[in-house]
Amino acid sequence: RPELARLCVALGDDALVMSHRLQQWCTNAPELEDEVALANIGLDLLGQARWLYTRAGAVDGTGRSEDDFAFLRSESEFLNVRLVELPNGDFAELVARLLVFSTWRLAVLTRLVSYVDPVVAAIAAKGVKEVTYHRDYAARWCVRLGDGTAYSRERMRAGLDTVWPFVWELFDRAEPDLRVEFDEVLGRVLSAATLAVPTVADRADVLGKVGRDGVHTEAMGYLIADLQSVARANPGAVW
Amino acid sequence: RPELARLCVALGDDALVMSHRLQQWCTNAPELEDEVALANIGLDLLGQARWLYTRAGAVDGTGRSEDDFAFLRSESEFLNVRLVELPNGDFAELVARLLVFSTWRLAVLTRLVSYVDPVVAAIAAKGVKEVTYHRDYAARWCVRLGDGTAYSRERMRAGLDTVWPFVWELFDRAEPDLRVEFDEVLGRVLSAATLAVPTVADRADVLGKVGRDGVHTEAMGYLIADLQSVARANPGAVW
Amino acid sequence: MTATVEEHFEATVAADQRIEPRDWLPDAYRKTMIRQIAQHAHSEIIGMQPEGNWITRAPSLRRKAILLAKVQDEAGHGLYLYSAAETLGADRTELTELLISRRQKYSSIFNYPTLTFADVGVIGWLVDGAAICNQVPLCRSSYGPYARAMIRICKEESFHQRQGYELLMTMMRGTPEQQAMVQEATNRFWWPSLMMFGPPDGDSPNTAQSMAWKIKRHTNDDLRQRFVDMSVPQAEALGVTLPDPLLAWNEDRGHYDFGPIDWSELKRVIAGDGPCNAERVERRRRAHEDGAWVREAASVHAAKESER
Amino acid sequence: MTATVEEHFEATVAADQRIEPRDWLPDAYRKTMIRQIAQHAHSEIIGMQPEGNWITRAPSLRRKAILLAKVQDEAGHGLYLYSAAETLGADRTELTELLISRRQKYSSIFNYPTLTFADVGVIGWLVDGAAICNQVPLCRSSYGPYARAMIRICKEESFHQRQGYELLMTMMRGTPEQQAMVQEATNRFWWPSLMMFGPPDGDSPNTAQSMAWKIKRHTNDDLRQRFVDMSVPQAEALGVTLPDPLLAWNEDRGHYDFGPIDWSELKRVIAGDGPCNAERVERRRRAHEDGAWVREAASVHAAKESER
Repeated sequence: RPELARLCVALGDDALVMSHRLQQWCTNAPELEDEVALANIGLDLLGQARWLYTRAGAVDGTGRSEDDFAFLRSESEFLNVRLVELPNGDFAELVARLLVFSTWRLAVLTRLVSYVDPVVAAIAAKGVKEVTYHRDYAARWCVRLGDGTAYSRERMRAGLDTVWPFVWELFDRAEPDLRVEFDEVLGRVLSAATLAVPTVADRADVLGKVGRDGVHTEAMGYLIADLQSVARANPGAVW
Repeated sequence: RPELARLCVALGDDALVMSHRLQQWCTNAPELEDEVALANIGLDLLGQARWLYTRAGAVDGTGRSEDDFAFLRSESEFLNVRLVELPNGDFAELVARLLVFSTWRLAVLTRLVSYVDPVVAAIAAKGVKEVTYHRDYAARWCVRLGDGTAYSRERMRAGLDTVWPFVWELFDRAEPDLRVEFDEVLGRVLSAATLAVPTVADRADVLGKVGRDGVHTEAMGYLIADLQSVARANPGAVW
Repeated sequence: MTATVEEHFEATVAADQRIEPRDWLPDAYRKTMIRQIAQHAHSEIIGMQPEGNWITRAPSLRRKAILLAKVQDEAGHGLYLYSAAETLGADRTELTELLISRRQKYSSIFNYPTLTFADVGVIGWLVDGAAICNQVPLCRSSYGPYARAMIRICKEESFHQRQGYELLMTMMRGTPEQQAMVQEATNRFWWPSLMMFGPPDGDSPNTAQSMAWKIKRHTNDDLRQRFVDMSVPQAEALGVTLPDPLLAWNEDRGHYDFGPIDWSELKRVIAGDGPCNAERVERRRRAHEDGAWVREAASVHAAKESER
Repeated sequence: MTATVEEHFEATVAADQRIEPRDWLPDAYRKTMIRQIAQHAHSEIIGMQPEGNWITRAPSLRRKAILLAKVQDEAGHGLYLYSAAETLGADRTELTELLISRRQKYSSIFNYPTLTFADVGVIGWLVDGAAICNQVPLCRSSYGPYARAMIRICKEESFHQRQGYELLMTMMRGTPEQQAMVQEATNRFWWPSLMMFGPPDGDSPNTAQSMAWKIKRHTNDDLRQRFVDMSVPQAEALGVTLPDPLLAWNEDRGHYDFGPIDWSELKRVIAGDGPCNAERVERRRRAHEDGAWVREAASVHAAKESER
């Protein structure tokens, strides 16, 4: 049970924090079609976070609500990977992050469709459909930017270099086949985008601890402050 | 008494919020000498805010501490002028804002040195010395940038245009001689900087309400969230 | 021939039927229609900003999802509307240029700041409410693509309005601070909402032609009265006071009387010096300019693909 | 002649007196000294970032003022130290270039993130504490300007260390959440603080020459032991557990034994891939580059003034 709860919280936190970064893109996208698509992805992930938190609160015995998880935990209780909390860069960085994130998440959720807990399995099944679309969206943009103009190619390359140091963390303590699947998909997309797989160094953990242990980057504190500001300033309020 | 408390809160809020924007410059200044100077100005203003809040809490009958004022009020209870809360721009914008702010504040504090409340009078007397230095720092930079390179001149002009729409608010409901003094000082500095007085339009109030009425810009909510995040997340903690 | 197509146009409009893109239409009608649709589209897009300001800070995940979905809908509305304008020969990029160079307007209501989470609710209740009053008649616009877009938009706006009102209901049942927040937001948005119907009829030069063309079906003052009559009981149910001491039921008129509107306020905001005009247009400009290389890359890539 | 100045240098150092800028000194000494002072200066400047991260969020105005003043002191230390390096013929701008191009190092401890407000206290207690252990002997450095800068810096650092420890004491008397925050921050900073003394003596090739020149007066391991001996009772007084199960008093040695240090961690962080290396250098680079036009304007203006 504690492991199940932890799984739900970790996957919920990934979704909530990635959704937060997508929310910050709102009104800043390059085209209206992308406004709609990014909001859509943000909404899907927000929905996944809500289901996962609710499940976590039910199985961990605390009875915490989705809002308790989102608004009343401290930074060190958030278990998301550092990739999702990085400050937003340009559109290419967003595409790179979303491509990496959704390729990884799709592989994770696909395996959870047959998970022992039926609620998590159902959440995963719904998530697989959604994240398949997210990955396709990111992959299409990666190819357009990589195989677009010289400038967009350079931006796409730089975007990948920005997020790549945090990729290893996604596969830390995971079954090796997950990484194999990820590398295979990324390889195909990058090849279509006429781009090489990045060779930048991994970003270190903090004495062996990473996002999944509640140890984050300095960007996370500001994200949490923003996320929780209204909720924290109004204790006891119902919205 | 309520008027005295209101005066202390308003001047305290101006100082705290301007200090906050200066704190955000920390580690980003163009030279180490400016790191030291900007931190110094931020510290002076923070000190003024602390004295003023303490006085406000003593005279308004609530017994609130300086921290109650800073960390436990909502945005609409902050009475600072909008000028101080604007998002940070480049160094020229900072210089423009600091020049306008400290010229105005110096004129205000100079008059308060003979104020009926002896505590406020003493705070003002100390503040006059400090803000005289702040104004000189800003004026020197304004002249260097205005009468520097073509690029710096253009940045300085743009910086003044950014803050100028909020200048009228500083003199709203004030004695006319305050504005006369301000215009005279600014006129001399801008003339030495070989710059014209900006001609951009005033930024409107919100149906007659401005910063002094607790009606702010959208930037203020984010500033308050940042300022109060740790304090709000740890109710009952003593630091 | 020209006589025939003109007659067809006049007859179609007179019969309350719809002009379609394939039909001939007078240049003045085309221009007026493009301007109307474009300004409506711009309003949807700029209108994303004041509400978008609260998405990351929404204090419950449910409200966050509702708000994000609403702002997404506004982007969608902007898309349909720009498409409708394109059926009249306009170009979306050119219309965007007109917006960011301030040569075309958008609804002035979006030049007010959103200062608390209650503003999200009040915008749903009052601003969407006023927009619906303005827009329901447009579902019968003589221009077909616009009328059809409006049907869909009005349906979604009604949904948003109910959600906004429901948020306020919840907040009014909450803490005293929440109640005060709702009252304060209502105070800030009431008068600007009344101004959303435009200048008083005596001061509205284009109304007669627009009504003849069935682009517009009610006068500004009529719609404003309808909105006031609708809002007063809603405010009562909510428990908030509308900030107008002259607001009172007039038995003779069968309508609520209300106090004089400060038209100088509206003029100043329309002129461009309102509390947020500069930020709103600047944000839209920055997004457009920051996105230029992305759009260019997409078109270069598409050209490469079609060559392959 | 050369023999004489060399003899003077050797004799001055041997007599524990100070070399001054006017004195002749060997090139290798000059180079080593410039590098040492520059790296120390860089550390002060980069060290502003992890603590500066909490200024705007400090949860009391008193702590905010203390923290802002501390970070300001660090900028001041950077200034003295760059000035001391300039007495040896170095140029501040060139040294900054060496920093932002990653050709010169700074203390690796600043490549760890600050994650809660307790980190501010723990940096004061452990990081400043370790820095003081390292720096007190440098007040007797053979190079006069550096020695004098260190006297002033050590005085201020001791003040900072007391303030950091006092913050932790206050937090340990606070809520359980505050206590947990202090423990967690201690867990993150303990081992990196031990690494601040550099590699073990057997692995520290420059130590012998530096000790002969009286640039360095104690070995890394000696200083590290001194720090551990000092910190254990402080941790006890505070009520926090140091994250080392092997930490134990050794009666025979008259010192605390401690567990093995993970030198691969230090190597990785020094190599540049630590948790924050990229952000720290990037921030410093951006400030430097963003400030270029300001510095240029100042020098152009000064030239104009001197012509008048």
